[in-house]
Amino acid sequence: MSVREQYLSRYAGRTEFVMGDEAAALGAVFSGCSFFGGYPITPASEIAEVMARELPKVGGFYVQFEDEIASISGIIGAAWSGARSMTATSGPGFSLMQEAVGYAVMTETPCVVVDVQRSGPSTGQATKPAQGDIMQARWGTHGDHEIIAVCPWSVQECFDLVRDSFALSEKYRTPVIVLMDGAVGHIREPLTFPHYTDADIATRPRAKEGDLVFGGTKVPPMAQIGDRLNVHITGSTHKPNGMRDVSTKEVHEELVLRLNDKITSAREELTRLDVRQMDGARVAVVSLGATARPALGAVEKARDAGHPAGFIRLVNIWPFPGPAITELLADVDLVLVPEMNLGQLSRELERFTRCPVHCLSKIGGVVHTVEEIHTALMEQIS
Amino acid sequence: MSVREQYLSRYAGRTEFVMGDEAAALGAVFSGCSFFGGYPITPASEIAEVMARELPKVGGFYVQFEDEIASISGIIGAAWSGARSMTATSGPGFSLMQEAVGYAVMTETPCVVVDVQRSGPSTGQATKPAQGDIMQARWGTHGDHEIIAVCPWSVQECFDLVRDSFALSEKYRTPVIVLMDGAVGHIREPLTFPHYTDADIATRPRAKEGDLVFGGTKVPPMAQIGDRLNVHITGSTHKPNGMRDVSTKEVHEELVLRLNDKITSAREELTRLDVRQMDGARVAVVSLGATARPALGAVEKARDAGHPAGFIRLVNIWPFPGPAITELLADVDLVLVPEMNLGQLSRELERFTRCPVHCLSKIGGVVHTVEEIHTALMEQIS
Amino acid sequence: MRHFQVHVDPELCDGCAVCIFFCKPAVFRLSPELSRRGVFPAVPEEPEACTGCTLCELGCPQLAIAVNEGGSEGGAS
Amino acid sequence: MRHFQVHVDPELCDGCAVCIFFCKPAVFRLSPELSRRGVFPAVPEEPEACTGCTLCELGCPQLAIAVNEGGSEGGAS
Amino acid sequence: MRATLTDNIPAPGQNPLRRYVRPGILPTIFCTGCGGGTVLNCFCKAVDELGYDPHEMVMVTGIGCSSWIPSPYFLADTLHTTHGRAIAFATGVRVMSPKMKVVVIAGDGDISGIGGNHLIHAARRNVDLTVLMVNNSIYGMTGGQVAPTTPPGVRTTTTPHGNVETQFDVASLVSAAGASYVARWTTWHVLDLVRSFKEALEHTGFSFVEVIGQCTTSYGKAVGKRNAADFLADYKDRSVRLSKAKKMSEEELEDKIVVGRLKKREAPEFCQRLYQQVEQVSSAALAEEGK
Amino acid sequence: MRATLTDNIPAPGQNPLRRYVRPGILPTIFCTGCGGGTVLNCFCKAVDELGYDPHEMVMVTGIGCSSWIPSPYFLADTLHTTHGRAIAFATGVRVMSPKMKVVVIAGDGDISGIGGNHLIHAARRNVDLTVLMVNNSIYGMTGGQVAPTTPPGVRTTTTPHGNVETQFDVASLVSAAGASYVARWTTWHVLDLVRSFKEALEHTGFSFVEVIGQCTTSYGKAVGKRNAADFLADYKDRSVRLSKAKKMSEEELEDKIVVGRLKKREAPEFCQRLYQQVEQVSSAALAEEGK
Amino acid sequence: MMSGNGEKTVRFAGFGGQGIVKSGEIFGAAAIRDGKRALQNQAYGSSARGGLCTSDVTVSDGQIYDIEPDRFDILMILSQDSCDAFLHDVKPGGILIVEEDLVQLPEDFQGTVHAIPATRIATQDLGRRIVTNMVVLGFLGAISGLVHRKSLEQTIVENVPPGTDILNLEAFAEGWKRGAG
Amino acid sequence: MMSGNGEKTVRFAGFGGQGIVKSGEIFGAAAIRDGKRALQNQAYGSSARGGLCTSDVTVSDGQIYDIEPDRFDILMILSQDSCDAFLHDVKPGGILIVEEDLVQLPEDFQGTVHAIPATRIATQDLGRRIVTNMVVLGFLGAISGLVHRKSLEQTIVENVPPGTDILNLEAFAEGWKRGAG
Ligand SMILES: Cc1ncc(C[n+]2csc(CCOP(=O)(O)OP(=O)(O)O)c2C)c(N)n1
Ligand SMILES: Cc1ncc(C[n+]2csc(CCOP(=O)(O)OP(=O)(O)O)c2C)c(N)n1
Ligand code: SF4
Ligand code: SF4
Ligand code: SF4
Ligand code: SF4
Ligand code: SF4
Ligand code: SF4
Ligand SMILES: [Mg+2]
Ligand SMILES: [Mg+2]
Repeated sequence: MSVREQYLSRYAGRTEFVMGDEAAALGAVFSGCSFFGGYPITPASEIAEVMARELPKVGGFYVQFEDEIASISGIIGAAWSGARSMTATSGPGFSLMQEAVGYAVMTETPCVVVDVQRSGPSTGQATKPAQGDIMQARWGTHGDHEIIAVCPWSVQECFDLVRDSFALSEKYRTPVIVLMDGAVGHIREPLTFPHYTDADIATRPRAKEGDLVFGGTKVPPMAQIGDRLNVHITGSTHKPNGMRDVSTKEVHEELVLRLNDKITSAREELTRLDVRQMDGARVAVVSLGATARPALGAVEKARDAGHPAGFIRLVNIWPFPGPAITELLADVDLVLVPEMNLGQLSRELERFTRCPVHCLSKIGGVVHTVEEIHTALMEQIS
Repeated sequence: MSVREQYLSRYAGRTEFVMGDEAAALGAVFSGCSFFGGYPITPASEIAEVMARELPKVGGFYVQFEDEIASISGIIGAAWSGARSMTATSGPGFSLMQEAVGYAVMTETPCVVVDVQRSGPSTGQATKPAQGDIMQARWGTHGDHEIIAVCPWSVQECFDLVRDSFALSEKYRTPVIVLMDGAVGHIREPLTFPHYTDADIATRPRAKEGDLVFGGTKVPPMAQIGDRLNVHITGSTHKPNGMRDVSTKEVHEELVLRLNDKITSAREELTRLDVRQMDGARVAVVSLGATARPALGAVEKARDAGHPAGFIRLVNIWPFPGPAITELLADVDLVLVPEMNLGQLSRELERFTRCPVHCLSKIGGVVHTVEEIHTALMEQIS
Repeated sequence: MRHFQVHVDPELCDGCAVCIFFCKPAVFRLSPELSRRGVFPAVPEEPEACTGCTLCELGCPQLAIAVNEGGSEGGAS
Repeated sequence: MRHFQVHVDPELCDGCAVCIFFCKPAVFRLSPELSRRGVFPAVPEEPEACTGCTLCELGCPQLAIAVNEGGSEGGAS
Repeated sequence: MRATLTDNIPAPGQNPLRRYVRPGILPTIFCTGCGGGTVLNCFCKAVDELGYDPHEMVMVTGIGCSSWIPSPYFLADTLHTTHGRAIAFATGVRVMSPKMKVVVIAGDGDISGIGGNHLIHAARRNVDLTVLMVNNSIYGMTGGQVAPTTPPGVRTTTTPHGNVETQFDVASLVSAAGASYVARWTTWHVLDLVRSFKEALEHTGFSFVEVIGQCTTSYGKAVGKRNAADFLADYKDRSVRLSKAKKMSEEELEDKIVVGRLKKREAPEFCQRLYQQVEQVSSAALAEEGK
Repeated sequence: MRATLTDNIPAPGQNPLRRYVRPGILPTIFCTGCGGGTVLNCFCKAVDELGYDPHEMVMVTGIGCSSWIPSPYFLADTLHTTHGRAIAFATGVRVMSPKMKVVVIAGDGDISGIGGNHLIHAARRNVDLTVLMVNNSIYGMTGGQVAPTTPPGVRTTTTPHGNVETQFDVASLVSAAGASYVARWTTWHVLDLVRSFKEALEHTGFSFVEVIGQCTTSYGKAVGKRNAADFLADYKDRSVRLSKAKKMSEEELEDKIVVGRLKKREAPEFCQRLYQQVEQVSSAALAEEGK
Repeated sequence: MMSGNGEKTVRFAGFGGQGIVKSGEIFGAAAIRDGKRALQNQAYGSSARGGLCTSDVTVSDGQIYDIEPDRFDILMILSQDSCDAFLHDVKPGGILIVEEDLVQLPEDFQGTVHAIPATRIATQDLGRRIVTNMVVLGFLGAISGLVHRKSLEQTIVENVPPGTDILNLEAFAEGWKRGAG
Repeated sequence: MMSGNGEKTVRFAGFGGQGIVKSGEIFGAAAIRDGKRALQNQAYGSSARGGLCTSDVTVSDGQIYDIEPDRFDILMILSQDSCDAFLHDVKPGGILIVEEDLVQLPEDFQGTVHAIPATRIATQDLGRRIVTNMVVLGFLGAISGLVHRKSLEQTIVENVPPGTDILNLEAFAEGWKRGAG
């Protein structure tokens, strides 16, 4: 048994009362993360702190960089040296990381970026939660690109989705954003540790001599530094063999279309919805992250009273699970979208349903209560 | 006559054969820009170069900073010292500037940020034009915010829209993005200089003793450094008097809603569409920037042959002139959107029309030809 | 010998004891009474020992101290 | 005295004249003939003067030069 | 928010320097015994002794506890910026506000961590800024993570097994980058701080004062110091004045804090040169028009 | 893209160092006489003399002409990153690739301009990287804008009226930041370059070589130099070896280029300490489990 | 609402440095140990400094939907500021606990109040101000009966720095005694 | 297309350093001086370095819609690479001009070609390689008749560094002579 496995076996099956941030970090340790690039920021600092404490125990490396740009740069470098690597930040840091996120997309570097969203814009309410970076996660870097992003709603899911994010990032060779919100990141709940072994560590398709590392197939196999393949990695437009060609329209087209296509064509596979009470529902409450907790409470309460309310939670936000949602909402009269921003989820949702989308926006750093959502729901139902 | 006016009078009425970048820079000089923070990047470097050459002639200051983050930080500082200030960059630099763009929004700092879009993502095709940062301009920074952005289509308009951007930034106390594309930035065309005097310089509402500088009215008057008003400027959530309050939901709500509202409520006023041949049009070609040039050629050609084609060009892209476009498209059967990206304009457009939106996407750094758009147009018409 | 008044503003003092560290002649001590702010504030117990060096005044993180020359001897605020 | 062969690869040379600057015994000159690449390439006109210092070989920005000891004297490539 | 100095007169028995503090805002929200308050105090004193009008000063800060020293406390125009960028903002302010004293106060993490690039470039340009870096050896505000100034071995929240990095000597770095005034003191050296702040404010060019100060909460936890006195005693103990330090060996200086004015020289200042050039170019342009 | 050294043998009459160059890729696209090619050449020579296997090397670069020196030319794993961030990427690579030589080659603007913060922090940590900064005093690739390394007075495209800034002495800065090997040479000093590259590669810790090299196009235009020879003559003229420079006054050194090995000392290296700590912590954890 | 699950909401409110967050964490973990569900949440202004600080715990037998409850079954008020801010957030019939030296209730306040000089006990009786929160926890435990004493004690031992468990348990016991007494 | 406006497209193609962009710029500005409309555009790989480089000018009496024309009425080919890339982009009946020392046309190439050893003329006859593009401009001016000689000459004077106008005009004249001859 490796050091890692011995460490894991100690936790397996145990339940602890921990923060969402902590769970995200432990999820990374369990999933074979071997390099974490950190820079402190509320409300994500605890992720770095737990990584710094736990990672060395399983032989992994925590490096605190001089700023967020360096952190994400460092994890991309580490990924090319074979690491499953991660960084975690919040809005201001996530803004700074945008150039490098684009670089990771363009170079097809698997890595996980956690954004524990706080109330913005700018420094805003640094210690208060929000869900205001949904669109930024999709569009924050320049140029056309697609991204994978997931949104946990509980401490347990912080753990689980970080694991899944590593798997997705390796499978699709792309950065994956874990869009937590400050609320989920900072609550404590019971976390039950799974039974993992080294075999559960996500592995990447690996290039052999003669393989194309940047084209040829939808997700090409990855060459690592030290593989003696003279891999050439660049954020400039490049040919399937990795060599720069910044002048040929077709080369750029092929590359960028493939990068987008590998994500969008996997939309169905990437779609993860938590659907409850949708049978016969006339009003659907659609939400994600922390907000989905009181949303579910409100729906249950309405159902208990015999009202036709339904619940859809987006576990993944990008690529947007539009087609699946369209189908789910086919027979619904109205959609209620509680969210901790000015309508980012509902805006995207509107593109995929014909029925009216009512956004129950709440900003200022406070999570909706069951009561609030229930009241809005009952208003809509009646 | 001031140094500036004497300088201006020399050019007034003259026509010169210059680049779009150069025109944007001269537009700034003419509009009273007094501080430019630069950092070189293709295809925006020429803006910095012309500013460095011309600004001192009218008593203004060019400072080349150590990076783009410093450039935009510097111009925000300069703005609070009374400058009309500007910076110019392209995708990678624009990504780096996102944190500070949010700061400018939150602190209601008038300033102009030019993004001469090149082919991304990442370093991409550094010398090739694109229109891939449209959504980034809207969503690039974290947290809920609104932005003003304009898109010139000719050398002359590079000049004119920079002037307008200064006026808008002062009027609404907000950063304004000039979303050029590398094509418009790097073509040379005749530019005719207007007759300006110092009276044409946009001025900002100025706070007097006792005025609230960060609230009270939709666009509060601005206090400047040195005004003896102890102005307190912060990107944290603040009260109308500028003092930080990061815990009170209502303070955040009031601030952020006002910041958004001051832009969205001016949507109509900010709407600038270039509408041609729309009478009786069945197919509308909607476009912006360089692409609108061949688009107009294609529409004219179709009209010459008697086909019911129409032309709409978005001079401003954000806040999106949705309602006006909805109206214009009311009787149209189909919309054709040529754009140099994977469908960013068409995506937004879909939200405002019921008729099918057909995106004629072109990436790889090459501008559409009249022929291409005409062919697509004729396919749709028949 | 010069005389000094030593004032501590109890609204500001948070009992950090920096003044005690700075004061050679040991003018201050912390009050054993918890203030409403939840601290044990400094009190200038032996103001007459004060040499007027102003170190406490400058060092106090809350600008809670004022040392003035002359005036009445019982300088406690 | 040692002999050296001096080769210039005309496919690579872009006539920058760095080799000329480095070469004390003035082995090189630029050809008066425009090459297809549009340059006037260096030619080792007096290879027999070469001392084998290798400065040209190391300094050439195009790695166009090879200096080898021995062999035939007419070292032009 | 206007409060002039004339209507902000402290009551009798209150510290007279409170006239430099925004009214009604004390006590500060710093933790008990935090060195930040001492820096505020000494800074007010320096301004007072220089007789400056705070309305001709502008305070530029970053993000962190130390950035709160001037903002909201010091009663002047205040630009509270983003994390690490204060010096870049301040450069724009300085160029466009030739009559204002531009002062940057922020923490070690802010200025020498994320903001290191702006620091060295402003120093290189010798921009006329007064930069006070409060070095508490830690990221204080975020709860005690390792900073570039944390000594090796220290167990912070992100170096729970001990810091493997070497700490910066920021003053030397800034000096090598081109700053023309550089000093280092601790919060134990209150009189020296006042003098040094005055020198820095009066100096034309990039002046940098590193103030080693206690973070009683976050750094205290990391190094087992329980209150301000623990820190002050340590500073007192370990400080060596420059003149004396010069005579000591590297080993003797190990773990010592060398305090004093480390550098002061006249050097061409950025804004002056810029103003001069603009003046020349614009008059030349004017003359050109005249032809 | 695989090409092993064994199947990349230059033809007779070709420079034997071409085995270190990606096949079929020469001539470089550098402008005629650009110093970048000379750096490539000397670097290949150093690798050759050390007998390194390039497959155990990884080249990390930024954005700029000088970043093209290894990428695409040098035949090894190559990570061509974003502008200014090469050293940060390289740190991640270095930690996770303990058996590889990690080499960063990039320009002055990239490394000391936008990338300055990563430079000083990697130097502080003494990360085992070999950083070759090609200093051509200009932003070359973008067409000749002023760089932090451009001397005062020079008229670049963004200082058409003359540069009002002071240039960096990057080698001194990096030294103050904590680098353990620092050298400076010019493209005129080809033999010294080879030796210095070898020393830097062999040194454990942060090693930094500043190579002053000609940008014939952009910087040539700025300073009126028309070709490589103009630059080389100037370098030859102005260079002073460290040993000699030590005996010269500040005035005498004005405008001189001090070349030589400026610093070399043994100092704890970051990765070694990190590996050691992780080793200790993980064995302790293992022992803990055993209980 | 949801009271069918026996759901109880508890708020600890005071200023930074009083160990507010830790109290909630221990209380929640102890509830888990009792086999209940629990969710803990906190709020503070700036990360490290003084100022208003709250730590809320919801304990329930069923699923917990509210992440940020706004009414409380049990409210512990440990500073004047938090008294001013939250006094009225206690549910009718709920339990109100105050730190008697630091909190002055409004004159017109109606309702039962449990008061304890926790800081004084910690500082003077036990000699370490830092254990104030343990005194509070003991007091709360005894009064509320929500969580077993054993569970609280075990959780405390797991959550305090090694070597300080005895002191902390002493403080807890003292608080419990006052609450039970 | 749009030929009703007498629209003509011209491409200068070669490598960086041949003054390609400047040629287009001068040609366009001269057309403006003639009272026409003009648009100039360029393309290159990396900003400062060698490699393929083009500069296109569209001259018209009406509005110009195409920013990046892809077929040319006049094509100037100044390097082998650009010959390989663009040779077939000349319109039927268009004018093809090549730098005869640097360009080897394919054996099977059909069509009229105007050849000039511009680099050689500049280097050997005029002693300054840098004026190669002026030789080309003169040659083009004479052959195409698109823009008045006077306009070109005036524009050249305005666009070259002070003190170099005579040399540049000489080069231009030499090119014109060869084109007219
Ligand atoms: C871009 C960005 N990254 C991170 C943060 C989080 N943050 C706030 S304060 C701070 C550090 C403060 O440390 P320092 O500058 O040393 O000041 P101190 O609190 O110690 O006085 C950090 C990392 C932020 N606000 N913005
Ligand atoms: C974030 C970002 N900003 C700006 C640029 C544009 N850019 C490309 S290369 C370069 C400068 C290169 O200068 P230097 O590093 O000195 O290298 P050189 O070309 O002189 O060798 C710049 C500013 C970029 N690619 N990315
Ligand atoms: S230094 Fe000031 S705040 Fe601290 S105990 Fe003394 S008077 Fe109180
Ligand atoms: S002025 Fe000096 S002597 Fe007097 S109380 Fe203060 S520290 Fe003590
Ligand atoms: S140095 Fe090399 S490229 Fe330059 S002229 Fe000599 S052989 Fe040719
Ligand atoms: S090796 Fe030396 S002597 Fe021989 S050709 Fe080269 S530079 Fe000249
Ligand atoms: S956390 Fe540290 S630096 Fe911040 S206020 Fe508290 S003691 Fe001061
Ligand atoms: S622009 Fe300068 S640095 Fe770049 S390749 Fe040309 S000569 Fe070299
Ligand atoms: Mg600090
Ligand atoms: Mg350079």
